[in-house]
Amino acid sequence: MQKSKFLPRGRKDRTVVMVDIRETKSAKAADHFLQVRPGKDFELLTIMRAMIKDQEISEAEVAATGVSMEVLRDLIDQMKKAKFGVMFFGMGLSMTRGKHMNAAALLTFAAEMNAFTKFVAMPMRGHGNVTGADVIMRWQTGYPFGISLNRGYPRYNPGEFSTVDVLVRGDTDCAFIIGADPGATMPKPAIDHLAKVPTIVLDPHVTHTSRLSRVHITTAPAGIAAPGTGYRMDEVPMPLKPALNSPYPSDEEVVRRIKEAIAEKPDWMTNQPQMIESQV
Amino acid sequence: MNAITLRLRQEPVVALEAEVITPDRFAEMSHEEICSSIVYHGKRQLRLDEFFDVDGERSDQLILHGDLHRVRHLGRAMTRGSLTAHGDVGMHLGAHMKAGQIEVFGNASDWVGAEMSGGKIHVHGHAGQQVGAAYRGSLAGMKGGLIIIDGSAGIEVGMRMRRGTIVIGGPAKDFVGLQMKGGTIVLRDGAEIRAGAWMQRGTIISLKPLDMMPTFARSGLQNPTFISVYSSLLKPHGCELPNDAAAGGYLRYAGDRAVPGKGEILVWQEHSANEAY
Amino acid sequence: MLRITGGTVYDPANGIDGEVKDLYIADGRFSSKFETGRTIDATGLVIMPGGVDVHTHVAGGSINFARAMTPEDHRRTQAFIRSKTRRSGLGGMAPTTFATGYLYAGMGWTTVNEAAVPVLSARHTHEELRDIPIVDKSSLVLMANNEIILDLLEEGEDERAKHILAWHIWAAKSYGVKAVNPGGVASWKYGNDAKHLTSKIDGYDHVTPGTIITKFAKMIDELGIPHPLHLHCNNLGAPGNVETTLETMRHLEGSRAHFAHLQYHAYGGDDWGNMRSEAAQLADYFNAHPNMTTDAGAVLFGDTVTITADGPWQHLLYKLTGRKWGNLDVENETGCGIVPYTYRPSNLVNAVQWAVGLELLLLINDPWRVFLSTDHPNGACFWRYPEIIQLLMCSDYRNECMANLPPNIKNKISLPEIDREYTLYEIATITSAGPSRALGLPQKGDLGIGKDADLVIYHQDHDIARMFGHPRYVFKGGEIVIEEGDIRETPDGREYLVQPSYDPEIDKFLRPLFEDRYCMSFENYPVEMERIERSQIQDCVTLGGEGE
Amino acid sequence: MELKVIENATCTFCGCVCDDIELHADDMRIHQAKRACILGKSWFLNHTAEKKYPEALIDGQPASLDDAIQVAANYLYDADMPLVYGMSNTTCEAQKECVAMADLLGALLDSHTSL
Repeated sequence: MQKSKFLPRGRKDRTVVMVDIRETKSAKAADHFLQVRPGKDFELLTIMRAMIKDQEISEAEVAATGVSMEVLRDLIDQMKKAKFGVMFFGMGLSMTRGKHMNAAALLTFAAEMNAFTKFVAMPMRGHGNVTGADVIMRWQTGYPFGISLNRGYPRYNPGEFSTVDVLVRGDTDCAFIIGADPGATMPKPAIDHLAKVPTIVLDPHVTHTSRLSRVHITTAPAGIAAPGTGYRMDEVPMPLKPALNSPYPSDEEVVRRIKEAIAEKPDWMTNQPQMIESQV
Repeated sequence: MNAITLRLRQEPVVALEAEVITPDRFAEMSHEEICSSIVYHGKRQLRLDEFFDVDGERSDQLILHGDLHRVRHLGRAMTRGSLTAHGDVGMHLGAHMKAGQIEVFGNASDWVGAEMSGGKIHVHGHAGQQVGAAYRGSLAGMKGGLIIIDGSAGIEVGMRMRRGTIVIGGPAKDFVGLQMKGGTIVLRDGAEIRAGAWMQRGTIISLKPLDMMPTFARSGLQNPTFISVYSSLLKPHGCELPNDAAAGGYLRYAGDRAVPGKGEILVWQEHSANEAY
Repeated sequence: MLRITGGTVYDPANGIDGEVKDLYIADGRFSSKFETGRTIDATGLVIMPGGVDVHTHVAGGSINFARAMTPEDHRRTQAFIRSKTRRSGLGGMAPTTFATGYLYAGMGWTTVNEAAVPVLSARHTHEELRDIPIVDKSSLVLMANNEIILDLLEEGEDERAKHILAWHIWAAKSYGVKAVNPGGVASWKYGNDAKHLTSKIDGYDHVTPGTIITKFAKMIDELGIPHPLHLHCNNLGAPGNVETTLETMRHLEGSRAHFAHLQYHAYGGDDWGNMRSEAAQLADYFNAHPNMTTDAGAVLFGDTVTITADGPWQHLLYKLTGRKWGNLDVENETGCGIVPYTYRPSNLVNAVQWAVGLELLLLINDPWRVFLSTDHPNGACFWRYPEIIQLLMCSDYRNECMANLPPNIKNKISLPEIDREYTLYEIATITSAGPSRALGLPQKGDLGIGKDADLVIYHQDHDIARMFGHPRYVFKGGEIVIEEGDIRETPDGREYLVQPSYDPEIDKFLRPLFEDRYCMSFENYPVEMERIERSQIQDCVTLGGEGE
Repeated sequence: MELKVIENATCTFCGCVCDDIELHADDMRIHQAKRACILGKSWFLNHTAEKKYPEALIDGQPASLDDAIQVAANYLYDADMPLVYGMSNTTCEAQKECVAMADLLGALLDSHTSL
């Protein structure tokens, strides 16, 4: 682990507190472990927000989260004393009941901790280069995900344009899937709709989604046989250095060729102004 | 002025964006102009009469028939007249509405009356998520007007609302009044968890017991006078609030202390059930 | 080949002030000859070199974070609809990359300088710059809070620090060096700030903001970087900070320096209640010291989003506004704060800020040393430049706007006493010729033979904001890109870089320090040259008597 | 077969994107992924340069890449509301092509983030 003039002893100068619903291997690697009751993340974080503002919360209410008042007070004290705190959070927080609000609770808490010391928060992104997708969509469309381009410009509304919702409602009539296997992970009604409409899959393997698709194209695995860039979860881009030469084309090449094949067809959006002053 | 009637003839396969269907627009349009106005079926621009049979012209009274659950943005930003739908309607019903009336004999999808500032929406069936809410990133949701949902509602009812009233007849899901800044939400059949989370101001009145956030402080049973004022205001819309001190009172919760906020949640409590608390 | 005839030309680089003159273009440059080709009749129209923005934030981690934070603004702003040959985009406070190119070109700007790039996100920034069409680009790397360099300065290893600095400039594929709140951003990593030139910096005993500033200016001059130290002073935005700014200027005597967004550094008073303009005092000093250039960082009333590497300031702003706050930390190098903000004429502080930006532009008497900027998007969005031009050119309009300010602003600003009105020649200087010279880009902002054929043709219009907001034609590299509001072509712009020389052995010194501190591989840290599309390396310069 | 060594290779299995991996590979497979964690090792070692699958499948049947590209383009073009989804396990360069394609198509565009 990195050493520096502020933390000359590396890991020894750092304190790791793990908060989870069960004691995992990661918990054993941490200095402290807090077991929170499942589904109580939002309440715990909201209590902590209140406590750093010296608001009174009853011990019983705190205990209902699975963490005692004493432990929580001690944690907050330690956090306030830290020189530089980081809150990492994962899908256990953002994909359980409360979803984006659980993440919002943590981000708000991190922001408010700056009244005492320096704190930042960072999502532990899974799925390889999902951060890259996020970053690129933001600079090219203004929005990170959940985008519709059907009016010729980007619009954003998670819940309306996010994939699971779109599939469950049956609001798409053709799906192009790349670098993901929703056929293995999404709820059944979503998968059923993928099977119903023409689905196109680009993947290095024939996946669950490939099996229910009309078109599967095998591509070279990114970073192993296809070069390019991948973003780290803190939004630092890294060069990819493939070790193998794939017999398959890269995703980049295949998507470009599909895009070019579409561009050869007549445009259906005609008589559009160059710009509109107010959006829908 | 005769009403304009639109009957859905061709069901959309994907979402049909029809923000043109508002009293404001149609009030000035001839029959042909209405028929040829543009709707968006997914990425394609089509004439409205590819989906609807249109009867009438130049009226700000609109009557819609059919299964409109994929038809979005009905009554968007309307400022006058009325829109009545017989059948389910899609997302964004009456979003940004300023005045006029919307009535739906059926269910509505998400974002009913989102960021509206005036007028009245009455959904006789159920509503989806984010009734009267703010869109993502906006600082304020509903800023005025009245929304009545007879049936149930999804999560985040009245999220970041600033003024106005929302009445939910059936049970509401999580996060009612999330980050609320003002206005009133009446829950006639209670809600699931986290009602009032992070609220700054405003009032949530529940006629059923609520699973409270830990960051609200409870004070005693009260019968505030404004309840009867509210009740008489809502009575013409078919909603009455109990305010008989002999029958019971309202448990008052103040919060959310995480903010810290000055919102209040009033939970009706009949005297007979009092021992439970 | 192309010929533009009959236009009234304002070309300060060649001293041409409103002469009717024909221009010839061949192979993307101005030419002395014209044989065959299209002729554009510009009779009655005004011709200027294409605008050059010396200080803007259009690409990279921080503006991209601002985009994520402001969906409510994207929804209400103008939307560019995609065509078969052109990508869609959204304007507003933090425009998308494609829209950034359309909007800059749309008002006749053809070169932009992205003013704040941490080395760690340089690769990202270049990817975004590549997606900004039409305009040419350059970027400045943030260095004045870099731990490794500060450590060397602490130990008095100035010569080695200079090599390390040069190494980083090249690693970031940058065009120059930006210093933001020197020492203060480093302290902010631990929640502190460095407000004065003598402030203590967390973790250092000897180095102060003052030493960082002087040493950086000297190193940059010695390396011969075409653009001088680009400095965001300490104590930004705070009442009374003019003292810090003047002290900083005194530290820099004998060096070149560019003072970024000077408006934010020109306040008197000691709290928000008695904050006043000290633009006149600052302009007096500035006028007497030709070693410096500056950009205004002017403020316009309305909504925007503020983004700066000045993390401590942004935390204060968040506490003042109670609105959204985003904060980024970049390991070992810098950080960034993001706060959406509305400047209101009824707010006394905002009103003073509005006046200070204009006062600086009007009281600094040499238009070759003060440039038009809003520190986009901090003071206002860049696409509102035409409004500022109108404020500079029409004192009547200025007076009209001043009528909306709170009455108690009297004695806090000097704007009401200023009746100077900019001429078109001076506007061409502060928007193009001047910033080109300050950036060390002699091929820009100049309609002379052999220079890049970037120019803009305006209608004569008494409505100045309309005139500058809606050019008749915009040419980039000799190609018509905008014609009467229509985007004609969206060519890819160039990117300017510098390659200062450094001891190749410095790698060996740097590697272990880097590996101790950073969580990425030393080899993967520098941006690969092949990632920069259409790169152009500008030569370093030798400064009179100061070069090595 | 000769082993080649790739220094400072980047692992894209998870969001940490470690870039200090030393890969030892021959023409067909990666034999060693030094400094990779247990997840990274299996990520590197489970991919090969073999031609395990047909280059494309149309309706489950092996097809040529050219045909598959054309059929995919037809489906996407003909759809009223196409969806472009995923973009996790792929490069930024491919992601940019996806966004450009979605822009051209007037499509819905979404990533794993929305889950």
